[in-house]
Amino acid sequence: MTEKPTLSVKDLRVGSPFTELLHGISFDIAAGERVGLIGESGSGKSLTATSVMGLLPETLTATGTVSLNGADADLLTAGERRLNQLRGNTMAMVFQEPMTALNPLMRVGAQVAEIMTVHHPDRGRRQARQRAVELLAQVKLPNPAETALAFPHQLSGGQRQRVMLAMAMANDPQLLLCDEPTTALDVTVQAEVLKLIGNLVTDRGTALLLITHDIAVVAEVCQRVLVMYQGDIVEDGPVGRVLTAPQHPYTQKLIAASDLSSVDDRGRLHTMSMPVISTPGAAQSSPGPIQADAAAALTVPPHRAAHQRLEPDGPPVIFNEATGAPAISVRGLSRQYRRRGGGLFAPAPIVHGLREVSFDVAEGQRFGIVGESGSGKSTLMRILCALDQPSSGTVNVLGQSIDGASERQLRNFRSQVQIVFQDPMGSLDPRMRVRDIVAEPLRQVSRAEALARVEAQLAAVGLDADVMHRHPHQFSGGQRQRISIARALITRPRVLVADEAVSALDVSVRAQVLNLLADLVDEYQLTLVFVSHDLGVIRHLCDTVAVISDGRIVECGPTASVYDRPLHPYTQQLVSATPSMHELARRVTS
Amino acid sequence: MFASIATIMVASMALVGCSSGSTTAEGEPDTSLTVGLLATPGNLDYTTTAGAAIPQALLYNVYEGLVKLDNDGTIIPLLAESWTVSDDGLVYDFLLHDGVTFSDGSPFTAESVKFSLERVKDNWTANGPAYLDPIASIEVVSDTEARIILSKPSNSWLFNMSGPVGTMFTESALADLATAPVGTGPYTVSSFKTGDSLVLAANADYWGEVPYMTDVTLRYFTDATAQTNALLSGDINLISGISQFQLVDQFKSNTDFQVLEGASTGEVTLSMNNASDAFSDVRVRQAVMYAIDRQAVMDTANSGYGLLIGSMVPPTDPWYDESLADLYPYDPDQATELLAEAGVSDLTVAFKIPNLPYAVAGAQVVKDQLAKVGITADVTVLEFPAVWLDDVFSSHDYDMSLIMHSEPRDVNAFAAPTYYAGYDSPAVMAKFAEADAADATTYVELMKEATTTMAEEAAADWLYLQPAISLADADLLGVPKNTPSLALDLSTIAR
Amino acid sequence: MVLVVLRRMGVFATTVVVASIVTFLMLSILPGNAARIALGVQATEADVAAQATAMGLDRPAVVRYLDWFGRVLIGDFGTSTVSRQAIGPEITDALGITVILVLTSVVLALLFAIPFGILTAVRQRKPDGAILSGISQIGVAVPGFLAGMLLVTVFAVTFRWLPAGGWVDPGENFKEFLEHLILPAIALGSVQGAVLSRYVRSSVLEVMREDFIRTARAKGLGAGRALFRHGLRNAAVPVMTVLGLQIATLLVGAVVIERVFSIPGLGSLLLDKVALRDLPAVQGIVLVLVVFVLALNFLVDLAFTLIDPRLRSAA
Amino acid sequence: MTAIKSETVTRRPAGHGGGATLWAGLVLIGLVLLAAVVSVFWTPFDPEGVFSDSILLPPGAEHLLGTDSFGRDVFSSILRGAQISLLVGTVAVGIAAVLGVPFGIVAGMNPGRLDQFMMRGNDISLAFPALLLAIIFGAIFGAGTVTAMVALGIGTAPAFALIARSGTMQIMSREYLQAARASGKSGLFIGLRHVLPNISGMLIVQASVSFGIAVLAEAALSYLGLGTPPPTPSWGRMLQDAQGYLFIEPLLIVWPGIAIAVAVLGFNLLGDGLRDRFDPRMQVNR
Repeated sequence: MTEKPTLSVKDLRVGSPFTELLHGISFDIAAGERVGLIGESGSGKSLTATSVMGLLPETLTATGTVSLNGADADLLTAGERRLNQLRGNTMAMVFQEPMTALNPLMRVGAQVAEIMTVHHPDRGRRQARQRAVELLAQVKLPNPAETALAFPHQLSGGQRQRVMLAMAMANDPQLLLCDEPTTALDVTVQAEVLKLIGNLVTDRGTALLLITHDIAVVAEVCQRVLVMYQGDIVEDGPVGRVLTAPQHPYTQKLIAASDLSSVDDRGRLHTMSMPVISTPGAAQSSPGPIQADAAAALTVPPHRAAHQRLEPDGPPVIFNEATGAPAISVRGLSRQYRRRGGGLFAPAPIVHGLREVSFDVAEGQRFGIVGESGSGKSTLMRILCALDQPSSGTVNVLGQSIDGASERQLRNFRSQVQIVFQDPMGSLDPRMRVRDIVAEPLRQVSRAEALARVEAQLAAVGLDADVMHRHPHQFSGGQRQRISIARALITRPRVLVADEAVSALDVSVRAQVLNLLADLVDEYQLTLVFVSHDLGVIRHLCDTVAVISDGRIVECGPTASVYDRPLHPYTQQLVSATPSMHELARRVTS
Repeated sequence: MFASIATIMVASMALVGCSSGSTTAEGEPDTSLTVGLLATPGNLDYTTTAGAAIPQALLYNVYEGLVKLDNDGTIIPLLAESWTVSDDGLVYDFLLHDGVTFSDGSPFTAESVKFSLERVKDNWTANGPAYLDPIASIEVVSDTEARIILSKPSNSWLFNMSGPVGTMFTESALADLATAPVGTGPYTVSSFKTGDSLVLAANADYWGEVPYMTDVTLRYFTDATAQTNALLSGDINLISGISQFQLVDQFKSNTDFQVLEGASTGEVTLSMNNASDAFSDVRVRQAVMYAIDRQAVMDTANSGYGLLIGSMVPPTDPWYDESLADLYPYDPDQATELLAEAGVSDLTVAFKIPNLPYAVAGAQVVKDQLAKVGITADVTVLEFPAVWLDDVFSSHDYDMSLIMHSEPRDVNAFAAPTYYAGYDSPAVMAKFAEADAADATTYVELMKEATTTMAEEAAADWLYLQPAISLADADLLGVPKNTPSLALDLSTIAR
Repeated sequence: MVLVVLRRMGVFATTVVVASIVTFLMLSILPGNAARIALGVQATEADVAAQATAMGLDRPAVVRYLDWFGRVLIGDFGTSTVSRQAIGPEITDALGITVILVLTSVVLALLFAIPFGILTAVRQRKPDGAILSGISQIGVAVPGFLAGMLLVTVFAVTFRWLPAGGWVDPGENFKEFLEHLILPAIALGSVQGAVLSRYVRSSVLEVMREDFIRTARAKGLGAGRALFRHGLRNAAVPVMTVLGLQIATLLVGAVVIERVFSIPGLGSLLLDKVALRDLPAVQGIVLVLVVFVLALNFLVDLAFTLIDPRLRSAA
Repeated sequence: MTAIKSETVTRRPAGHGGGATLWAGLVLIGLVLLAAVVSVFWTPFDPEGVFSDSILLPPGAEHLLGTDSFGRDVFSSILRGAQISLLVGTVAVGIAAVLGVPFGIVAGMNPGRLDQFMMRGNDISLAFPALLLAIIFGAIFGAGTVTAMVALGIGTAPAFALIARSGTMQIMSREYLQAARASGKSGLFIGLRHVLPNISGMLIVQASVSFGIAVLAEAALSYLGLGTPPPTPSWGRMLQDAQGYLFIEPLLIVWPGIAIAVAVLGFNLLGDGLRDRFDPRMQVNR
């Protein structure tokens, strides 16, 4: 036997007075080993980390043993004083939410310095402050001396996460726990931060436990992976092996569902047939009542986009220009916001949401818009749905000009264009019953007819009629998204706009909803505008994609073409940051 | 009179000698006094500002007139050493004290008398300038002799001269009456904070006997309980005229304090609007008289303190008739009968009362008793003085009210047809006029007749006379018991 | 930053003007004749009418407003119809008293509420925390004047340790000033303290759930240290809002305690002047109260900007 | 799956504390409500009459809590006084909600100039606290229950407006409102159908707390002579009346004091309990 493992967890059970949430998990992490802990929401992966840190909420209790370096006594029973000595010194943790994990009222340099003065009061403040700046430099923050004086809100999400890392690594801990460290970050930033984490722990020989729902993240950083499912670890193995030859059925399904490039013989994504969602009563979804023809699903629409990019300082380009009467036609669209504040007499500063955007979407096209947060993609979506007005330019949807149109003029438009939103929690009014939510877009329809149509529509998205009288909180995320889709389709719209419609869903559910969406777009011959940050999802669902950055469309063309031969540097960066499963497997095993 | 004060002084000096509690560390007698009062003066100018608060503080203390009322209600000389009246009652010759100066140093002479009294007619707007209407002319005979000639004989004007209108002013200090009063009195105003306190200091150059108390603070309270708490905790030494009598009993059993019960001029009056539909019939008013158990009202609302009077005359007036208190005994049956006789049933009256504790308490008892004879009193509590004055006093828009009339000898005013009571009896008015011009004996006779008639005709229900109860530290001497005038005479108080 | 302040001041000035108009309009419909009150019950109707003219009561409302507010802007609140004195000094004196009283009580309240609130938050799930929390709940439920009356009864009347009421200016006699201040400040402060401690408690509870507290704990700070170093300043923000509102309501709200203790504060002055229908004084007092509150909100806003760097650059 | 499990945890109120607080509040309010309802039909004695022969009796078999200076049975007055307290609270909170909530929702739904303008207006109303309004209104319309209720209502309205506005602003970013707008629903519909129901939780909490404050304020106004005029019994005035008898019959001040404390405590506890129940941040959510 060689040295003791850095972290040893044995038969860890965590429970509330009402239920048990972790059912006795055991694992070791060797010194310098990088281990990923993967699972879907609620699988218990975060509880594992907080148990190790001794930061469980008071309402939960843990049993079993957790020991560091094999030497120490059980951390679960250790006193607060002993834990305080270990936390931030021997073991450190980085949390998911960079926006809230830092004290908003304290300069970041001071927050980094604090972890050193707490554990090494003898070294002095000045030294801690200097070391903080060094650490900020090590996590590759620009102008570390200046950044040290910044407040958290002045930094971007990625920068804040770097600060968190600097803090965690300050005392060269033997164990670093990262709980979804990159989930809230943009794809390109995510890649950089992951690389940074990898480098930091490798350089220092720190053991890493990285918790995530995203296999790609694990593949990027870890050597070994633990798969968690419903409070149990179901698989434990080297990343390459698990990725290519998963043993446990759950892992197999998870990886299959994660792979958006792999489809079954009907062109549909692999879904998880395990009872992942054991909901009361509601139908399990696929196969839904719609039997989409696989061939039809893959039919390339008549219009085929040209692959174009925006040249630096070049003239504005009209992307995806369509002949005849396109479903959507946007010309010279700009949207500026007046930010609050400014001087007494000086005009308020202007923020450019969109600049000179021009493109068409042909009837029946599946048009993807991809971009990172702040790129302007949400503004564009809002304008397309007439929820916001352009500052200049024209927007024509289904022959209706919507710039400057009154709500009365938009009445017909409203039933023709519908939206599916991102947040399955927020997109349904928690105070309304499902039948009222779904019926909401209907106008001048008798109650009886409305109910009949709601029932039919719910059936079409794979939900039983008895869900009509329930409230949204009684449903899981995937089911809620089905309800959202039912609401959007009840008026038989011609254009469906989906705003990050699957981004908040677990991998397994994501595949089901994407399949459903694809089926319905075909069934109803919809023109689809799909807005997302996730290139993989768009690649699966859309035939054409526009890449948007800093308020401009920088590149647009057939999805495969853009993905395989990105023209714009930004697109290239984006594509390389979102590797496919095959690519990942290749990287890991090589 | 002076003798009596002097006696008190001597007695008090003797007492001071053996009372350790009231001397300062050096053994000097403690000559500072803090008095707790309820009504706060808005300013210090009673020539243009109404209300009893200013005369209470200043009259006899800072300001003086030719005559004053002693604590028994007798007119005694003040700045006038003596006076003579002509046989026809028209010419008054006053002999003034010599060497009197105002507190600003200017001399007080017969010129001052002429100046002050002539000024009343044109410059006074409050406190009854009409009281001096009988004066025809004022002559300065010499520095110390002033002659006042009346246009008709008047029994009331000399009495009124003892009130605010008789005050002597100096021409040199009229600029700031509202804050810096200058008089000939034993005290001067050293500071005044509206709503809080008025501090008086002994006037070192006072022409008469210098008062025992050299520093007097009048502290104003808005709440009777706060006032008694202040006395109990030793913040103040004296409460003159407590207004809530349930607070009195705790002092009776406490040997640290003395309770002085005296007579006031405050008739608590259940006024009925004689001119209103409800009460124009004398039988209805009389029914009310029978319906009200005045003793019960006094017991409940006033903790039993007070005196049943039955007319608007306090015992300190010479024409007081104690038999009037029994004129209308409590007799609900009689009341019901009278109402039936008057053909009144289901009478509902607008009972508008001021938001003063005694009125609010009394009204509840009255309402309850009226209900027993079938009269419904619709109680509305009006803000006093603002709204009550407007609604009830000026506009006469009421049927019934409950208010204390505290001015001395105010019965004539009450009988005026234009007054808010709406009592219209030419006979009574004539009798008052006749009385004023008559000789002293007839005066009392006629006054008695007129006031009795008013009581018989139930011009109002004079429920009871508010007692003048003073609460004081046990070692205080010479605290004025009665309040025959508006003034709180501090000059007699000693330890 | 300077521009932010300037802009806010502009808004502040506008609200003050609007508030002055509201004040004027509201009080212009006061019933009761100031002239009649000044002259008393014996004055004739003609006298009263002449007095009304002399007091300027018969001019059109717009003229009276402009005349009044124009003078107020140059610091002239007019002359009281009752005391015949300039109103300004009367208001300043009373305001000074009330401000001293209110601030002392707020300091006392904070001295009690901060430790108590934190304690009840930290011990939330322990029995002693629940008991302490219950005590503050009962404290909130006791009317302030009842507390005042009981304090007087015990400490002034029964033990004669302290005066039952009244006021002494600090410049006059500081010891007596303090003696007169203690009981009313405690009466006013105890209820406020109970109220504030509830806010401190919920604010601390909320902050303790924040992610950055978890971060601090993960750094190795003990629960107490994490709360003190990171939580309290964050928890202070909502408490300060409440505090600002409380001081605002207390300026008038202190009137009850002022009545119990016979303190000539601004609320008492207002009640007296309203009773006497001293319109210029009432207008002045209400305006001062309102502007004081607006100014207080303005300052609280500025204070937030100082505490919270996010507001500094966002504005 | 675990999503469901975590939901069961989420929807359970925080610990036993929240539930106990809520129940304690409901029990206390229930007592007050019971007193108010019972006193409509029956009280041991007439609480408005005057009984000269039974003045200031100590507590005993006949008069459970003794009698006051008018000979009125204190127990009867306490029972009847519950009516006034509940009336004042209900009407004041009602007025505040009716004025403040629509105001706050409209402001919250129209961010930008209109919101700014309305909020400055709200600042000005905040500068007129309820007590100041009560003094002024008392002078204008005469003191009384109605004046007190209206002044308290108007004085409390800005608080409701602030709560409604901040709630609305939170709701406004929710996607279901976007969905409703995308369906062409009018502002009125969205305000009534989506916003109001979703902010009702925090409004109820605010209402409960304001109710307690109104009961206290009624007592304070009665002390200043701006409250309910006699003979209608009100706890505040009973307290005020009892003040003069503190040394004669100290118990007189105790009963209404307890009654007020019970009512205020009840509403505060209810508010706390409801906050625990409604405010998602106060819930175990991990």
